[in-house]
Amino acid sequence: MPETKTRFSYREAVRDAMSQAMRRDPDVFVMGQDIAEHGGSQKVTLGMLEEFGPDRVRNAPISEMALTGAGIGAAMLGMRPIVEIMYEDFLTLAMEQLVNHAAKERYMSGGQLKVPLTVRTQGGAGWSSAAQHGQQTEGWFVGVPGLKVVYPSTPRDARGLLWSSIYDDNCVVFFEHVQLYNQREELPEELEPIPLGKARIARAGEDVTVVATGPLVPEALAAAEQAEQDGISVEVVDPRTLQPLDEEAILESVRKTSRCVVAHEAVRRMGFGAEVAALVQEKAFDWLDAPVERVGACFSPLPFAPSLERACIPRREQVYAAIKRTVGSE
Amino acid sequence: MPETKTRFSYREAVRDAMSQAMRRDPDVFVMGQDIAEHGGSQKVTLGMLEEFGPDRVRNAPISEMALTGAGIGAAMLGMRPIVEIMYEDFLTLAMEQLVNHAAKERYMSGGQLKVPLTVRTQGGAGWSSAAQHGQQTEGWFVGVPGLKVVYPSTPRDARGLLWSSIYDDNCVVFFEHVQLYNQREELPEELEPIPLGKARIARAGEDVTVVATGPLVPEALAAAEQAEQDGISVEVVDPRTLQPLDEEAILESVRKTSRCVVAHEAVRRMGFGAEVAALVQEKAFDWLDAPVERVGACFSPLPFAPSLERACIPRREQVYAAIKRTVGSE
Amino acid sequence: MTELDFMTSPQSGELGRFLQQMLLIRYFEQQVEERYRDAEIPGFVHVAIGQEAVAVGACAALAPGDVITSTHRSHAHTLAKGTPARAVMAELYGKVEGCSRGRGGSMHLYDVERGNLGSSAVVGGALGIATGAALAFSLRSEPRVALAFFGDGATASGLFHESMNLAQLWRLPVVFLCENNRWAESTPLAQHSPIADLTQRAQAFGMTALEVDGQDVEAVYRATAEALAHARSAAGPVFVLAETYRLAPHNVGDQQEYRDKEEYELTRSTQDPIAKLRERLALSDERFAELEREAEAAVADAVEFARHGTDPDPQTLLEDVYA
Amino acid sequence: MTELDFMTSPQSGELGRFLQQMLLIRYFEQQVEERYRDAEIPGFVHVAIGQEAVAVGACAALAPGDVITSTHRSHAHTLAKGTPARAVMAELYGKVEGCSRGRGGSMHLYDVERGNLGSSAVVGGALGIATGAALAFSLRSEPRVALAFFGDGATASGLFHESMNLAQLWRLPVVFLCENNRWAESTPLAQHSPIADLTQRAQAFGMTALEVDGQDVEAVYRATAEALAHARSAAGPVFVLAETYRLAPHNVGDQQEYRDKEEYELTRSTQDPIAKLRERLALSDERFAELEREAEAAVADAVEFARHGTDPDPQTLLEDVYA
Ligand SMILES: Cc1ncc(C[n+]2csc(CCOP(=O)(O)OP(=O)(O)O)c2C)c(N)n1
Ligand SMILES: Cc1ncc(C[n+]2csc(CCOP(=O)(O)OP(=O)(O)O)c2C)c(N)n1
Ligand SMILES: [Mg+2]
Ligand SMILES: [Mg+2]
Repeated sequence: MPETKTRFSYREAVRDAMSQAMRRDPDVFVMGQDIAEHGGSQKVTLGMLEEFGPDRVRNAPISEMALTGAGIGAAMLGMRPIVEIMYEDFLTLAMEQLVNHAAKERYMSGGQLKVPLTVRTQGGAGWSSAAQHGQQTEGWFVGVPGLKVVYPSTPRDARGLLWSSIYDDNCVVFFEHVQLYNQREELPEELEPIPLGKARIARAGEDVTVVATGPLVPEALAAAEQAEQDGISVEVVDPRTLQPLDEEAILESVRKTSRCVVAHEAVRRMGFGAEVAALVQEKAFDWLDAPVERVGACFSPLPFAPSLERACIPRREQVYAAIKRTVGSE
Repeated sequence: MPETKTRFSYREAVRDAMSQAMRRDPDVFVMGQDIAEHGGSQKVTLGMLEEFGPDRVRNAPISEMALTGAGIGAAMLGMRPIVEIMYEDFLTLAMEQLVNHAAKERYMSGGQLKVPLTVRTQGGAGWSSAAQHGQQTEGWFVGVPGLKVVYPSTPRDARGLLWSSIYDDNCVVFFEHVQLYNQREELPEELEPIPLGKARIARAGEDVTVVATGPLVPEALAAAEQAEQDGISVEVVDPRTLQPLDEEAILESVRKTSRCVVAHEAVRRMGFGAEVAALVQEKAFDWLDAPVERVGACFSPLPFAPSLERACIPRREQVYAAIKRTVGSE
Repeated sequence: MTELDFMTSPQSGELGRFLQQMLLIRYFEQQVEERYRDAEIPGFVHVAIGQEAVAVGACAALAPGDVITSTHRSHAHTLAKGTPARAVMAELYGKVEGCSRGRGGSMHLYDVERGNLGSSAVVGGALGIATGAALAFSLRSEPRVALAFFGDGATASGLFHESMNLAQLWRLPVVFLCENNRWAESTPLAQHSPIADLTQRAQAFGMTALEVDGQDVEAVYRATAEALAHARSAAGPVFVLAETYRLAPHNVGDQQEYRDKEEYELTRSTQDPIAKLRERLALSDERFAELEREAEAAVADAVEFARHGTDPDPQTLLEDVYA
Repeated sequence: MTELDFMTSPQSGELGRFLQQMLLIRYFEQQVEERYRDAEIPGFVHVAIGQEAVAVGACAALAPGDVITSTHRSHAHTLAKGTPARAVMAELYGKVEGCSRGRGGSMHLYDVERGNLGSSAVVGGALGIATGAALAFSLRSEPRVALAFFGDGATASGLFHESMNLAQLWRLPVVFLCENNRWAESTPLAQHSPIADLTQRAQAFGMTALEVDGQDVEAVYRATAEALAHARSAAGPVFVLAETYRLAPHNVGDQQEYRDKEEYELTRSTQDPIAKLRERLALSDERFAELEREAEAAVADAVEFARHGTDPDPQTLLEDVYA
């Protein structure tokens, strides 16, 4: 009997994971600004108010700190709250609660507490949203022991990983990217959970490994197509979970290809790519035939003008160029 | 005529830079919690109230966000405020103001504004201050375009770099370490400004470069002594300014030694060392005879119990072990 | 608070000027909506239709040397503070000729020379900055005041509270001007505030509060002048609550599915500050039409100017990251 | 608020129990000062000498199932909530037998089974958490209340304001219990708050507020019981302002150079909640001495227990980073 498949957008996939969890489990609820009638600034929660009512799809004041704190408190009591932070730029407001509390309550209590909180957020550049509505901030959280960090690039991963995040007993910061919401993919009706901490080989190849996250995954795939024309076989690894990181998947790929490029939309300096590059050279030094190249945004706040923004954020051309340089070198 | 020299502690050196600037310049003032009669939680501002009065040594409520914001606003009007954040763990509260405003106002305004604000803070482990009073957070700020990040390890550097930070026209986040406050050094009465962005070779050597920051500088020097007994010559580079980073000084050293260890008290994952390792393998790949090793804290919140804290944070033994491994390999 | 004296009342000619400015803003915003829908303006934009009287009345009361901070809904404040429509429109188009050299866009308008310290797209984000500007004035004993515009939604943010507390504690010359349009994006006041009268927020700090009809430009002018005088005299900050209406969607593109259609139409037809001022001034239809044409022409000129502006050169990408 | 009925008054035997608890806390804290000075206790510690009546009165009013959050000054709250002195002292010594298994220390005491969700060493840091616990109770329709302890200093923090607003907006069963000892570390109330009456803070949200003499344990008990009943009946949160005194330095080691010596000595001699309760109960000297000896012995036992506790094995360093 063939399973039913439906085309899901990334947006719908996120919504479906939340809705399925909420149908099954009264402990799951979502709160955030403008998520009720309005369906959220990116319409991710559209229709959920009607199904679940205003108690479980809670419209909230502009109080990112208290909302995150309330999520932590409810999670400590055994609920599985989802807090939506409208733009990841505003995670800066929740930083204290996430770093000093969500990440540490379990440890500080000697294991008495769990904080099964999911903080969903979105952001990203490419539409002139300017300096306070488009920066990528995932790197900060990767270095905070006690937090998990998830960043899916496909509808399937978004749905399966969000489910696992909701049911993870730790605080997960879950990054969505505005440019991915309309990506579509056929998915079975039945939700397939995807375990946290497992990378996905988005494309198999032999000559160079591209470790890419978020919108850079489709960009890397496009760059890989282009490189194939030049006879270069590219493997694209999408970690999907940045913490815990599937180091083995990355290292295995690099041990095969001997070359590595890491690509994300965040600023290059101190971006997640720094960690990947450091790790790869540490653990696969003898395999590397070229330095690990990092592709990321330029070192400036995000400019508004399209002409500048285009020049600042990395897309397939930059990945392609890095592939060529890496393969070309020695 | 020999110049007068006095023994300055790191604490006194910080105080001296502020006081000299405040004597010279009515636009410089300092605000923070308990900095007046109390002299600050670490007594850095002790005596300054008496000299400069309560307007310029401003005791403040527990409002890290607004204090930072007020510092930005006063700086935009041309003053040179110093905001003291009592523990760097509480920078999490000021994150929004620092990242979205202090770092970006100049860029977003197309160059109309300057934000000559210095945010001084301190922290660090080694005294069972536990998970919310001892983590190292400098890495977050290194990746934020528009911010400068300074982290001195000696009284001389603390004084000279704080002066330059106060007079820099950008927002500088200035990290002090609690374990360094009583370090002493002879300094001339006359303040010697030290330019931001210039590393210091803390010890010259031939066989391996240790890039160390903050308390890991004296620890690295001690490890270097020990390694010397084994016939290993260690060069210790203290970047002092983490952003802008003196890449050339690091690369020059590594091109000489062909081996590199990077050491800080922050958690290893996503720490500043990731950036240094990524950079060194990118720009000195052909010189490297061994992978860049990273020394940093373990991946956990800071534990309270001394037995655990000792096991978590890196000191000279870990640097020494990394030196040995690095030199031993191939 | 002292009684208003003659100096703080607008002169007779002033009201006419207010009308001109409000018309300019209205036409400007309407053009922005259209240019945005035609995809000429990138990013996303919030127009201030319905709130023109607050911007114009408040800015008119400022003295030279006073400064403002603004919000995501910043066009009206910026125009009212004197930045030419050309420079504002060019900024929305992302051009070098824009008031932020194309780096800021709609939510980040700056004109420091004219005392506009810029707008924060983070709700509440500029309230500490305004407080800090006032601290600078206080430390330098300058008779200047900082005025922060913000919405009702911002009063839920922690920074609002911390800044109000700090300003009152230190008796800083700052005016907190809350434009209560009763909406925070799709969230009605009752869903983000447990109290209906937002002046209670000021009581938590013992701060002087004034309430004013934000659709009456003269009232806004008077109240702001009073607040400024209070702050300037070192008597401490003032919270001004301007009751106003958002006669447009939250941002262009917002379908307002959350808003009652009839209420919306009724509000639009009864709460237009321009219609109110026109009535008050008893202008002839001709005179009013003439003013409309003037405003329309100025905005058309601004659009043309913006369209012919220069895209920033990618070579200049890293300029002004640091001073 | 309804009038207090018999149920919310402590029974006659209760006051005696309160005295015992307060004495236990007092001796505990005095031992902590000494053990800290002798470098037996690592890190840094804040004792609650002078504030015993708040902790004891408030915790006594809680029902089983209610939860608390605490602060950097957490020993008294934790003891009053029922955690044995041995477990608290062992935690201060960093031992596995401690109430946080040695991972937390003085500023991070937890006892989740007994309803203590832990203490935040970040001032104000637990106020959102208490609000969230109350949200869980509300969503699950459980008749439970969360009570958050915090100091006057915390009322300047943004999170305090955001949490108060959220709790009132959503009518959550949470009691915000402010221990106003008039000091935030070295900063007197007048240097961090522009208002002297902190119940005004609650007015900003239309929240019910109660003021109580924090040196009178019975009054604290009654007020807390009243607040809890209000919150439990789904009538919304309550702000309780307990006026109290810090009869010790901010933390052990603090020289209090900022505090008037005479004021301090006078306060110590006139505002001791234990002396007040003793007088109220008209205890004989012998009976009081006996109670003192009991408390002393319990604390001595706790110290011995802690001294003989187990240092956490470094092999367990990474346990409980993740669930
Ligand atoms: C800290 C923060 N949270 C959320 C947003 C998204 N957002 C933009 S405008 C807005 C509503 C603001 O309401 P109000 O302050 O009343 O201003 P108005 O839009 O009514 O002018 C929201 C929630 C934001 N920009 N900043
Ligand atoms: C956010 C934050 N800022 C500063 C501190 C340093 N600090 C610890 S306790 C304290 C004073 C707190 O005063 P209050 O809330 O009144 O509590 P009390 O000490 O009087 O019990 C300060 C400033 C901190 N722990 N957290
Ligand atoms: Mg509004
Ligand atoms: Mg206090």
